[in-house]
Amino acid sequence: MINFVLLALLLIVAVGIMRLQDLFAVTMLLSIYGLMSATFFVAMDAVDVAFTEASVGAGISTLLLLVVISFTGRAERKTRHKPYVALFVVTVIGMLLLYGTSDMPYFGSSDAPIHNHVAPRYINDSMREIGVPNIVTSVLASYRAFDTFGEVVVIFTAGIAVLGLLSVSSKALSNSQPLNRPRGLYQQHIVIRIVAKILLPFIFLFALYVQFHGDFGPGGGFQAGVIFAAAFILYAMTFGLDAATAVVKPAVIELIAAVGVLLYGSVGIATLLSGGNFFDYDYLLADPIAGQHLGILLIELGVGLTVTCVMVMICFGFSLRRKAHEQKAVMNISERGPK
Amino acid sequence: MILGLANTWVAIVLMMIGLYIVIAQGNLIKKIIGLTLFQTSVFIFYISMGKVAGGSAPILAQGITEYSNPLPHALILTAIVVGISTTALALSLVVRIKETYGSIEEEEIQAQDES
Amino acid sequence: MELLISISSGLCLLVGSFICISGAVGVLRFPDFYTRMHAASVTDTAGMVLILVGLMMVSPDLLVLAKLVMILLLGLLIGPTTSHVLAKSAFRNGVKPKLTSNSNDQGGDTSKS
Amino acid sequence: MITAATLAIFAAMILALVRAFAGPTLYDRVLAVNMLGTKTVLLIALLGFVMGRPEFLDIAIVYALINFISIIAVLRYSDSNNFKDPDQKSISKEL
Repeated sequence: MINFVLLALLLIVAVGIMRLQDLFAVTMLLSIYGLMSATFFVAMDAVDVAFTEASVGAGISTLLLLVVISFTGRAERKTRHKPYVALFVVTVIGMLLLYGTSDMPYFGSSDAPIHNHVAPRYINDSMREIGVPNIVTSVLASYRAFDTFGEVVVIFTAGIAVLGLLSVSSKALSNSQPLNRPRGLYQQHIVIRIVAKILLPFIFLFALYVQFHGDFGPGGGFQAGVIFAAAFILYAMTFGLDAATAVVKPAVIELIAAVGVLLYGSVGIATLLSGGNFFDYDYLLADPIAGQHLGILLIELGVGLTVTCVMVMICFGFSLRRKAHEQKAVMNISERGPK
Repeated sequence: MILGLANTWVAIVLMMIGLYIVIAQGNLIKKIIGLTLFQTSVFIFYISMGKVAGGSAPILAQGITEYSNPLPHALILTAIVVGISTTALALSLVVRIKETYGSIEEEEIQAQDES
Repeated sequence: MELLISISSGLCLLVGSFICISGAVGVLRFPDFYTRMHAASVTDTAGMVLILVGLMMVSPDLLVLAKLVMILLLGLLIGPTTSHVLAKSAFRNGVKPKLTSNSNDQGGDTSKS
Repeated sequence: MITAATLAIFAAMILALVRAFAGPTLYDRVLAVNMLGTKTVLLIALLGFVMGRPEFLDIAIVYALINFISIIAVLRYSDSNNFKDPDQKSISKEL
């Protein structure tokens, strides 16, 4: 019953996102949408997914959208052409998809095809074969480790692409004078500074717990990486970007992102060299279960490192670009002129 | 059981809302938000398929015999993080477009290209 | 003893949910931003404390209790902080409180200042 | 009693959602998001008890933390120029 209420709320929020013109309001609604869908995932038993969606959908994506809106302005212009074509396309596709659902198995039925092929093996045998209570972790990190490797590489590539698109030369930033506009939160809001100081060690500790407790409860490298990154971004927001880059240089972050992918890949190479298949952790140590534990630990660590560093890298990329913009703002405006 | 497919229907409606935003609205950021809605509807669809009535979260524990399907969870978990990285890539393209054209409205950009 | 615990837990949950709903009604009905924020922040914290205490009483083991205490402490730290910062930055950015009901049509509902 | 509390939280969420739609200022929306975040933390905690697996309170902790971070982000970037008067003026000019 809970899922119907949540789905109804999700629909309402989605319609609101479609109707509103103010991009800031849309971003706030998207954050609410993230919260709601994560709650829906909890109601559907997908706790690991809820974990990720909570930290990504409500945290990082809101943050990125806000940074970009602070570049581009929050008003959306009304489109001039009439949306009849779009409405037609959407209605036709929607009708076809709805027609397609008539063959689908009913919600929650245990004899649906999806539950009858590999899933019983994962549920019944994973404890014997992998020795990890969280089945999602054993599927993610052991049975389908090659798949996850591909996804980590995609994340890494996306990070590099963002860096390539947004990086500004550090010379351009350091040569220019610091602006003496009223600085952000870190000088005006002493309360936030103190509360952030209290919270930050706790968040880092909690991220470590999520990283290493992922075998036994909800959690793992992806979730921990995002939480780590969020904590680091909180530090950058409350104490200023300069303080954050003084703690870890951007070059070091880029290096660690690459090290994470390399660590993941080299675990695969190590299993090849010790006589197994790619990512067959049974061969890492003499005892297959201990080998599985070591393999999962290492690749979750690799995933965590890469995800943390890519998220931090992306956010720093946007923030540095924004900073460069603010310094050049006056010049740009006079250059561009009225069109 | 008339509501047996309700989750799927809602996922489809959400997906169509996302698609409509992508097609009909000219603001590039709004388009990216539409893509995010589209993406999330797929997540909802997958996760609903993985649910077994009376099942519990797929973390082995004492005294629980039936678990939901862990496979969609593993797929969607990675898809969410991949999704945010690709969204970030799209947003960085928007930033570059804003710098080059001075606008993020589709029509204005096209007008500048034609002139 | 069992009965006493379950009754008091139920009472906590009931009062907590009443406070939550009343706060939400306040957020919906109050005339300007600051009164809304007042309604939201006070009831958020109070309702959260009561509901979490109600859950603590029925928690099955010590780990669950510890996590509930952790959520409670976090909530007590975070809730008032965000309200404070929100009010402060709204005031600095020129959101005016609505002083009387009809003399000042600039305040409260519009952020033009 | 836990079910009743869950229903109450849902009702409060719907009311806060109305406020998030209605606005009118930026800060009203942030307030509504903050309130929804707190309510979601409570909802997850209650759902854990309803479904009989209260171990999943970790998720509620993450919600509380992430909620804080996103509110700070909103306030950090709402200080920038593009969120304030110039843009609102340009809206009123166009309409």
